[in-house]
Amino acid sequence: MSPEFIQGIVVFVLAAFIGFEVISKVPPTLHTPLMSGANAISGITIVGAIIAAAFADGVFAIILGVLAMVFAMINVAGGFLVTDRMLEMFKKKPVVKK
Amino acid sequence: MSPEFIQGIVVFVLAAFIGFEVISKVPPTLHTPLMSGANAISGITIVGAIIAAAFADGVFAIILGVLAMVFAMINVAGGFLVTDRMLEMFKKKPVVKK
Amino acid sequence: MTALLYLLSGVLFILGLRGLGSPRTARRGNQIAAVGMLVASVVTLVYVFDQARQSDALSVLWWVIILGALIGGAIGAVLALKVQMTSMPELVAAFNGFGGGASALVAFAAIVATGTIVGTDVQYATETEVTVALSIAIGVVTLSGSFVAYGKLKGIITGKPVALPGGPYFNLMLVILMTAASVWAIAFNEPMGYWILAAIAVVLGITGVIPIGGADMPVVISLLNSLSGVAASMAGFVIGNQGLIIAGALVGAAGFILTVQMSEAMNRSIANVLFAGFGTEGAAPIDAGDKPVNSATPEDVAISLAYAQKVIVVPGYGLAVAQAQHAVRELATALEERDVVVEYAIHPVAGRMPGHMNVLLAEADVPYDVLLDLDQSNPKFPHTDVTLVVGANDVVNPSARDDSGSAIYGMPILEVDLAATTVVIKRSLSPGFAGIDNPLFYLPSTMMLFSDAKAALENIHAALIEL
Amino acid sequence: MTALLYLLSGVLFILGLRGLGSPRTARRGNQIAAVGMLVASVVTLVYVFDQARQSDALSVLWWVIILGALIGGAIGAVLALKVQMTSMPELVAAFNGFGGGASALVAFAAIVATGTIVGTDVQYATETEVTVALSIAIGVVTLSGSFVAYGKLKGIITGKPVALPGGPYFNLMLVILMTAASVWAIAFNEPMGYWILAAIAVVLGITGVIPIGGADMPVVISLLNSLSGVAASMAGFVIGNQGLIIAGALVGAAGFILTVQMSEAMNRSIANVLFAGFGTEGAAPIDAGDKPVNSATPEDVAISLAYAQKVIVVPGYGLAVAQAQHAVRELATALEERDVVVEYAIHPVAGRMPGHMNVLLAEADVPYDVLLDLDQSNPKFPHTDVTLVVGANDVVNPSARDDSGSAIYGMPILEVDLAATTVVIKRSLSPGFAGIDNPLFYLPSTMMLFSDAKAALENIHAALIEL
Ligand SMILES: NC(=O)c1ccc[n+]([C@@H]2O[C@H](COP(=O)([O-])OP(=O)(O)OC[C@H]3O[C@@H](n4cnc5c(N)ncnc54)[C@H](OP(=O)(O)O)[C@@H]3O)[C@@H](O)[C@H]2O)c1
Ligand SMILES: NC(=O)c1ccc[n+]([C@@H]2O[C@H](COP(=O)([O-])OP(=O)(O)OC[C@H]3O[C@@H](n4cnc5c(N)ncnc54)[C@H](OP(=O)(O)O)[C@@H]3O)[C@@H](O)[C@H]2O)c1
Repeated sequence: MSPEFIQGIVVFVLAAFIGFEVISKVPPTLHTPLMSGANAISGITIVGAIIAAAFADGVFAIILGVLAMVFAMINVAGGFLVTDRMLEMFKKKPVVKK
Repeated sequence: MSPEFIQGIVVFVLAAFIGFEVISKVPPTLHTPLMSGANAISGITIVGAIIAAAFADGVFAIILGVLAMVFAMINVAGGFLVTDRMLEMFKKKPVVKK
Repeated sequence: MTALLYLLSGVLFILGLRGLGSPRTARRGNQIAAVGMLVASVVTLVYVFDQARQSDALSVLWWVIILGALIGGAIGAVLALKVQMTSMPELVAAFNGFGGGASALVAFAAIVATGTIVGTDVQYATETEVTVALSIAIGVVTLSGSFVAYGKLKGIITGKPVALPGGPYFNLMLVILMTAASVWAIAFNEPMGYWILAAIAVVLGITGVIPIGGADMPVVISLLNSLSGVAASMAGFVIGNQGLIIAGALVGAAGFILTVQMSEAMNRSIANVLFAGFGTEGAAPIDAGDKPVNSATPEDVAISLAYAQKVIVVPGYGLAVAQAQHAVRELATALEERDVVVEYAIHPVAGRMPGHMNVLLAEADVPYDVLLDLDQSNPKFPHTDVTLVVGANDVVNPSARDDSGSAIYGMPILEVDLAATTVVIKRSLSPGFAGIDNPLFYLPSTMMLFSDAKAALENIHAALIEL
Repeated sequence: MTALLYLLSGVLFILGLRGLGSPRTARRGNQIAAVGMLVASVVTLVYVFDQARQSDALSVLWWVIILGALIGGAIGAVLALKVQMTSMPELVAAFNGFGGGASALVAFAAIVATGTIVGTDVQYATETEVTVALSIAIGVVTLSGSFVAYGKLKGIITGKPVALPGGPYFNLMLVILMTAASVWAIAFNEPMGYWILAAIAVVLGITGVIPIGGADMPVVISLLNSLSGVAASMAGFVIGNQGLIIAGALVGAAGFILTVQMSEAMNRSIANVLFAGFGTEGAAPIDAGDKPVNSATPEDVAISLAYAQKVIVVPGYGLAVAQAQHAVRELATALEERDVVVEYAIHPVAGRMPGHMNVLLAEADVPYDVLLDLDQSNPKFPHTDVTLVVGANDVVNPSARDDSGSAIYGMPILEVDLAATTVVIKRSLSPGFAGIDNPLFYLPSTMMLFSDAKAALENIHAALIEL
């Protein structure tokens, strides 16, 4: 295995541990927004999509590149926006009456 | 900066995050053993000591190497043993009387 | 430098996820994560620009990037801003499917490239080819699985668990076939193998999700979300990008833990969710025998509410599907004007996904401080005049507490049977998600109002004004 | 491969640390971490062997490794197995100092090497030289700071805060000088600079710790422990070893968070601990004016204990220093034989370091289930006949609850003043660590027994047998 690949495994394991630890005890109230937020982060594959699109050679590669960009961007833009919309509603509202 | 050095920074930051997250909420009862256990792990510098001792060239380097080995080994052996001794006492004892 | 900036984006994702874990910081956490994504994208664009500048052979197809980003961004934004809060589960499923699909496409783009994609040669090392196969397999399963989940939630595909021939063994066989296709592709350097792999993965996504009941879809989506993180991470190995590896692994692990917690909140294990085919939505009405039921009219309910001092509303799945969150809020306001104290008791799994009810009531402007969780509300029921159960069933079923033979025995419930009077709004005596009868409906202190939740609430409101 | 095995050791450290965080798994956690250390050491030995085999120029000085390991291992093991549990704080301080020192020595060995240490050349890159300076500076500060902490805890150095000329600015100046020495060493390639750096670091370790009161030493040690982790990590950068970097960073961060939590348990901030010179151990007795005190004899105390139904023992710092943990256990056993119910209320910061009292009582075989924490014990005091306070003071001071002007106002206390009778064993009316008077001593329901804790408990025990 190349050193870069091994290095990849090292950061993979460390990052996975962080993921485990960070989401240790979340109140169920927040499960819906958390799921939606985590989903938006998994759109990180946009990084791969940009590279694939940028250096596509040949028609078929270009199609793959465009599709990858479209898919990843739906996930990223949609994911963060909808999570924000949801959480905006959670904002403490002034109790108007009573 | 060399790629290895940058890679070192990456794993440093990730590992530090894990350290932060893992010790998020520990009951004060365990602060003493935890401190002692963490101290034992900081004896990881034994890895450096072994390498320094193994490839020492010249009398002065050998002195440094031996000292590094002695110091690190005190920390490692003493640290894990004393933590274990402490925690052994915590073991649930059969309630003899009453 | 690039590596350190990707690390920065990873750190922002970590801080963002951590922020999402607590109500006060959740919104900010999501914004921090979005900044992390911006950082990662800009770093990549600069990197791409730089690569092209350094080599004459490479030129950047900016238009491909921009075109894709515009189309995808527009679709994503429109969906996100238009969606009704009750349709949240299916939207998350869809977004997630696209993310998994993108990772698979990245891996395909890498093997299709005839020249120098990302500076590496077409001839990959074996370990890298393994990650190509993994990103394709996991990414495509995520894509097709998510869309089956979408269909089930949307009602396009039946919500009922569909039994497969051979049960779980069928899917096991698909996994074995996928392994064989990968070995073929890698060992014999045969790109065709990857396409076969992808085709079987489409099937596995479908047959993996279709046996699972519709109400379990949130757990499935969470698991698929975890998988899409892993797929992104694998794509990172393929193109040698640590930004992808870190963020993907982070989401993969976080999503997995979240899945475990969701299952626990429903008193189930993940294995039980995935393989047990639980859930019988739309089951036939339980034969109630000749057990008497107090059937009530909206007017009856309006009177008992109007003369109560303390009312607790218990919203459930039925309120969510009937989109009655605004109607319930309006009824509560009318009651408050008559000096009735109204609070809401929210069960963690009430609604269409965990935490969903809080989102719905927040949308209807119900103030945060009248929402009670399980531990806060149970001590209050004995001192409550009227409990108004709207489209909830399992979460208020006393069998979970009293009957050790019940399928839901041990699940924490809202003990609405301890209130002086309980009003239950639902359309029939049909069981809820767990498919079991509910003794609550036959109690002398219970009034049943058989109607759609939204219509019922509006009728009660109208009757209240008449009083 | 080596890298993956170091990763494995890192994972074992993570699992070990996580295990140490919960009582049930603590011992196993420590053992897992020890296995991690074994893995890391064996991997390093194999790596060293391999390096030497590949290059004819290198030969391994196995005897240096073995000699050092034997001496160090023997010293560490003897200290660990011989130490009294009451001396735990100073032992941890000493071990920690050696760890920091080892990291500094590794960095020195790297610059002293004339040839090829770890395969790199003597001419390091600038960034590596920065980490050389950092390991030396942090490692040496840890070494000398830890030994000052050791001396303070052992009583060799005064436990009182010692004011420095210029206060914190003195230390700030030292840090500036150290930076200058490092720049000289790095920019002008002048190894002498590192030795000067080390010399100033020795001073900083001393002047950094000496202004801090003896009772704050546990927090200081925890902080130094965090620093020794960072020093190890920096040494990892110097010799290009990720095993060191990962484990060092892990301990560095974990130690820091633990330090924060310890300060919080004492109702203080880290900055307050490091710079406020809190603590007046051995201060002059408070002028009690003519406030009356009920002075009691061991016989008086024995009688009230013997005829009580329920007794709660509140052990404090004085019990730890008097090594009276066994005496208190024996008295409790004698009481239990007379059918008196005896429990122990443990304040989180009672003793010489947080959690220390639990270790001491465990050593004396007090069963785990009669140890009550703060939240468990406070509701019990009003139903307690006699509370026996042994060498505790601040943690039972009602001013923390009642007097908003008090220095310890807001600190959680054990509310022993609510018991029917309170017996306080201490040598005088001297204040405790916080240096403030304690209204508890002047309550009509309080009996003061002025004596050394161990002697007092033994005398009460003797009187009890006479009864
Ligand atoms: N929230 C989650 O994430 C989640 C995920 C998976 C599973 N679950 C499970 O789902 C259940 C949730 O409990 P729950 O009490 O909220 O729901 P439930 O037990 O599924 O019962 C919902 C009730 O709402 C009624 N209903 C449906 N549509 C309605 C409408 N338009 N108007 C009025 N009533 C309507 C149904 O009765 P009628 O047909 O008679 O109207 C049904 O009995 C639990 O068993 C939980 O474990 C929840
Ligand atoms: N545990 C920790 O980690 C830690 C760390 C830093 C600071 N602190 C601080 O230390 C304090 C701990 O509270 P505490 O109530 O346990 O202790 P304390 O307030 O320091 O009081 C201990 C008392 O024990 C008495 N004493 C000393 N030696 C004795 C002996 N040989 N026999 C009998 N009595 C003896 C002393 O009175 P006489 O001199 O009259 O005998 C003293 O008043 C808190 O303020 C806490 O914040 C704790």
